[in-house]
Amino acid sequence: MKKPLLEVNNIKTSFFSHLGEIQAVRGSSFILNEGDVLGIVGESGSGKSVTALSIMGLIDNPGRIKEGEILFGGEDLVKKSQTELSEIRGNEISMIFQDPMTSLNPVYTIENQMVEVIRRHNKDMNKREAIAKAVEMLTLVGIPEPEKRIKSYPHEFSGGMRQRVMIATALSCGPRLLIADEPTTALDVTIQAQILDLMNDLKQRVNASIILITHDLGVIAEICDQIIVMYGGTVMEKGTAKDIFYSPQNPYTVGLYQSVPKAGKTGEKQRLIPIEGSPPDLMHPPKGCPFSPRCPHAMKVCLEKPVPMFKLSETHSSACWLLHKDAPAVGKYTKGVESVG
Amino acid sequence: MKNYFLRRFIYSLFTIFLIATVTFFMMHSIPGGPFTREKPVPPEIMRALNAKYHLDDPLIVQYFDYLKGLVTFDLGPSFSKIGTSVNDLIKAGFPITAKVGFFAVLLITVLGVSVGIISALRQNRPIDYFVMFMATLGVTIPSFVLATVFIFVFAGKLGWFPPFGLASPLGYVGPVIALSGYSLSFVARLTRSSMLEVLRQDYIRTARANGLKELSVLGKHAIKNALIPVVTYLGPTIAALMTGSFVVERIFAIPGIGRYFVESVSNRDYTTIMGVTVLYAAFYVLMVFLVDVLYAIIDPRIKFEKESG
Amino acid sequence: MLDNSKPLLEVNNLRKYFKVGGGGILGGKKSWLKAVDGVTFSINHGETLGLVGESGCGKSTTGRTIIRLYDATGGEVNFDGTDLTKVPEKELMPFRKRIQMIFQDPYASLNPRMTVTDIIGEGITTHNISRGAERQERIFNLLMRVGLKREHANRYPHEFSGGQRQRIGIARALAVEPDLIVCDEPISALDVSIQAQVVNMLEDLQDEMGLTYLFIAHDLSMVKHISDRIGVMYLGQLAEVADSDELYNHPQHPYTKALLSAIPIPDPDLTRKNKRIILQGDVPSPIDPPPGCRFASRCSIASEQCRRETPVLRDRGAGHLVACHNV
Amino acid sequence: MMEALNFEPATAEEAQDQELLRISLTYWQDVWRRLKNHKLAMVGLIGVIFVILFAIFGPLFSQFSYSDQNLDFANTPPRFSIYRVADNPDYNVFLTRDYKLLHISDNGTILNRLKLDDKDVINKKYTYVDGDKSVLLDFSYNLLPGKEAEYDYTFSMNGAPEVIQPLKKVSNRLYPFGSDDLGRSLLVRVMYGARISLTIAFVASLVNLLVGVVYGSIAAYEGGRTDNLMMRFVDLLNSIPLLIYIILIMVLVGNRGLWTLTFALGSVYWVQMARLVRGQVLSLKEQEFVLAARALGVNRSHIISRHLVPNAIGPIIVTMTMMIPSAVFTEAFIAFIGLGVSAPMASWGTLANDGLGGLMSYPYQLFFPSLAIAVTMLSFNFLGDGLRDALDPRLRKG
Repeated sequence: MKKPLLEVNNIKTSFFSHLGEIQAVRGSSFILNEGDVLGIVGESGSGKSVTALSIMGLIDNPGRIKEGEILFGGEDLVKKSQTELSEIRGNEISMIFQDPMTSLNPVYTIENQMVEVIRRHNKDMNKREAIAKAVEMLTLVGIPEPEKRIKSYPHEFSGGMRQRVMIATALSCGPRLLIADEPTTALDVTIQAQILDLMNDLKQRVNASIILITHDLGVIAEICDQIIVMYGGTVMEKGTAKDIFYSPQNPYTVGLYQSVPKAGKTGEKQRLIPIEGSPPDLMHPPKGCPFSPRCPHAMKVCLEKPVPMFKLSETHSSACWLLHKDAPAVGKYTKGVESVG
Repeated sequence: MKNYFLRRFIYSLFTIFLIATVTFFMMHSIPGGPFTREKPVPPEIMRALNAKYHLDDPLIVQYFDYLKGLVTFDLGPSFSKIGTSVNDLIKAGFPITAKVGFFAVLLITVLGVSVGIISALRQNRPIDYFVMFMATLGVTIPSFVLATVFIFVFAGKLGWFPPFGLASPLGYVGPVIALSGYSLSFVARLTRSSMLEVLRQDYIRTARANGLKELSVLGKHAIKNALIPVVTYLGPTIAALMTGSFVVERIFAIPGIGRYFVESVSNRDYTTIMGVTVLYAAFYVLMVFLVDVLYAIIDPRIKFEKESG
Repeated sequence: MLDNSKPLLEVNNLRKYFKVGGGGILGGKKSWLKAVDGVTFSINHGETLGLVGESGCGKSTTGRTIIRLYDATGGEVNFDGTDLTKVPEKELMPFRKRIQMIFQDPYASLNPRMTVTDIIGEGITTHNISRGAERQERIFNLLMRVGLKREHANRYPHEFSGGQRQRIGIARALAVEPDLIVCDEPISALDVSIQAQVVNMLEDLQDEMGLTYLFIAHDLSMVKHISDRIGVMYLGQLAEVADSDELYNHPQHPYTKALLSAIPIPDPDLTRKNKRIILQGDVPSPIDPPPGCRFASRCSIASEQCRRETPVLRDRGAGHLVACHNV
Repeated sequence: MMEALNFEPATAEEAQDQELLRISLTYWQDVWRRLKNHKLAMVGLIGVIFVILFAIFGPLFSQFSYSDQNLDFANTPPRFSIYRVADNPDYNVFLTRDYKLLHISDNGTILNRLKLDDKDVINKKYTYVDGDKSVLLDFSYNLLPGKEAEYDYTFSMNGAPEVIQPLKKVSNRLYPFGSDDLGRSLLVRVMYGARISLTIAFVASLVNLLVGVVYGSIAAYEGGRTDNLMMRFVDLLNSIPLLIYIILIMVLVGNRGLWTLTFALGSVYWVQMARLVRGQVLSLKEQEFVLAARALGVNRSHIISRHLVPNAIGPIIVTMTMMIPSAVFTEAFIAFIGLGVSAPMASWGTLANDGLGGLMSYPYQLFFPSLAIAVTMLSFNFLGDGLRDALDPRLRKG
């Protein structure tokens, strides 16, 4: 039995603008076990990035975590001060971001930026040791001639190389958790393949759990063991990769899957099945299930009442009223047990 | 990189040359000579004067003489102060102007930048509102008003400072405040908005995500980037402080170069006007050049972009 | 009437270079960015040709040069028998009506100061198609055709979601009843679930109106879905052109193979079994590229010849064109 | 606690109801709404309107013109300390700093000046007469060593008891801002100064706008070599101290008229506008909506008037609102070093310059023109800041 490393319980994060409250995350809960790779998939505005930033304690003004707890190694990160969090960030939990072109400080060399992070969390290390560590990390992520390239400025690297530098920095203090927020979205397909390859490789070699956030079902299928599907600031479905891809139990997951072309199949042209409508406005989220206005199976209850999670198996649960024991049977949707969290 | 600076430097020299040329021909296209006075001067004296100052040579000859003078740093004799050369005037006035200007620059950079940063870090709190209010006042009050109010209140009514001259160190306070008021406020506003912009950048979030201490996030990662636009502004400002000195030097009766310039304008002392103009322009161009160099040092992307793009 | 026996569009050795660097009195040396460097393909009536490649490969520049947003540096663009690169600007109007474009960024492609009516109606007015109430009715019809409502006509772009904006952009292009539409990454800025809406709509419109598409994208799986034939571009040149299924099942150019294998498949078992070709390094700069095959620096089967000679696109049977010395 | 759950299928309308439509506002409605919420900007807007009304209509309500002088009433301050030297009928006097004695009505109107009849300089005793009345001023107390009296002056009329305390302070009815050394109404001169200063500022800014927009858009639209050459020239202008060049132009032209100044200001400050417009046009030109219009064959003038200008207008307006005060500023600066419009015309700068000489004795002569400049600067700056926020495209996505 794996031990849980991170437990997110009913997190609600909002941003307050002069126009009103934008409820970016409206109650998201999940557990990440040690050594697991968890994928969070969702479209823009689903709350996946905000969930990650909430874990990091990086929600800037005018946003804040309204309620919920984030237990990391048994301690609630929500209750910690920024100073306490800064000891954890980059050290025990690291994060890499979507756009490698803007995520490195343009006016300092790679060496300067990496050494600063390494020495921040390894106070007994002198500068030479820190440089050696940085070079070692750059070698690990496949930067050619790391001793030479470490003296470069970010703009002298390509996008793929910068993302490698970001990964090297994030891993340099041996974190227990790495959060990767759309790490390949800004990159070209062949470069994305390089980075995914690298991450798959690191998964074996580095002793860290990973949360991978992406909108690309293909990316998530490739790397993740556990998957969370988010929509409109809430978790719609969670389960293993097999659960989600082979027996999805939420109309949104099904819809998402049906809207992407199956590149493997050939012959007769297959029509895509899109999800009609647009994502919800998080300033005025729907009362019930966030997906109900676009759902082909929407029932009156879906529009009225927020959906609880229905447990289908040890690993698989989904938030959909169709899974309620009294709901009419539709398609392949089975019945689950209403559960908390 | 060296290539780039060299190119910029040559370009600066070329600019100074153009300015000198334009100034020369502007001054020589004014109807009436420098010795045209309300009282007519006898023709023979006029001829003698013109011959003495080579004003009877063809214009093109005068122009080359003038250029030769520029290259050898000889700006010729003053037309209104008989017996003194423009060089003498500059030697007498420039150090005084430069000294006041230096203190003003010091005040602007140290106070303006730090106040701007504090204001950005305390955005929408009382101290921010206060700083921004003062800064807005600062950019709206002309230096002569600031100077006269200073003299009226602090020198006149309260008697804390000497109203005129630079005899005592306290005498510098008024001129420096009057001179730097506008730029100080401008730099504070600029630093604040630039800092706020930088704080929104992804690399600041990265620095925080890496657990860096807030002191390092702000003091190292944010400030250096935030200062880039401030540095760009400072070059022309430093030069502009010299031109701003016309008024301040007049009000505080400081015998600096600005006062000579104003006097030479009213006396139609053409050589002095030309000399001081070219000096100002050269100084200005030099400052812009230095800022370019500093800019490239702070921001490594610059030489890259300028070289390749 | 259209002559259906010949291709609607034939692009012949098209080149578009941009000057970079230099300039000024003391400027540095000039160089050329060869965005499109000898591209040849044709599109038949009612067909969809997909053009794929990574950023900077020149696919968008190709599209824009075809519709004369850029003037070609060399080569021909034969549209229904006329070489558009030779047509003087003043005489382009009839072609502006027949070739339209759909753009990538739903936020930047609509003028924020104009209402939906103004945006869609601009082409109708410019080409004197109809005016007054008839024009308004036409706009309403177009709106409904792209899945929007009459009430939307007087709204401004910022009041719409990304997907809705893209529909307005499509309605604008359709307003002048074009034959050929250049779709420049029309879905890459949209969410996954919205992408399918737009793609389906484009397919329906093609069936109803007999449109011909040049579909430019970097997402091979979507391009494969919508296209009859696909051209793969690399650094300003075409590497391979073939029927979509043929290209997908039997890729020949090493770059196409790598590109195909790089697509993550939304199927955990399949994607993990998939043996992936990882290309080393990055795409080289298109500024003053070296002679020879552009792909040689990253190619696993590159030979001496590849570094010397630029390979030409040759037919390897059944219209499968490959530009490679070694296959 | 368990309520019944309704598992009937929802109708399409019910699902639709969940989607809210956003409020429809045009661009300018939206800008105006933002601007209204910006308190300082509204203060600025009111200030700007006030200053303009003050300049246009102010002089109409005055009995004086800007050049009417009355040397008898020179250098009167905006507020008087009046002494009542006779009770029946009321007779109030005010003593100016240059020892003119003025007869003031109870509510602050200057009635006439008393003639100085006898001047005993040694004993500091002056005698003033007004018809049959004569007033004796004794200010010898001023000279006493270790002066103990709490007053400086005594007045006595026709030998009546001395008056030592001022009756009260009243505002100058005739010259609300006081009068200058030639006895001209400072209020009227500040109003006329507003006309001159604002005319110079508006016209110069308009010239700058026009030249800048034309120059910048041509450079951007033509591109290539033309653009390069044009921008080199702008760079060159930008690398010289422009204030000095304005001064040189003023010296060169010689004539210190309104239009000379406008010309001088307009000839050099368009550089900033040209750069801004060029940058705007360059970026807009590559925006997809402009490409779309070009692909539709929309002609050049329509592209400029319907696509480029409406989208570039925001930053242009902001720059314009900032340009006007800086022109006021520069004009004041030039006037202050003696190159402003020539007398009897006066701009705020020349008024301030005139007031400088008597700073210690007549501070109000500097104060009012300076105040006018500061209020104008402040109003335009507040308005400009607010407009910048209101027009900021970054705040308007989605």
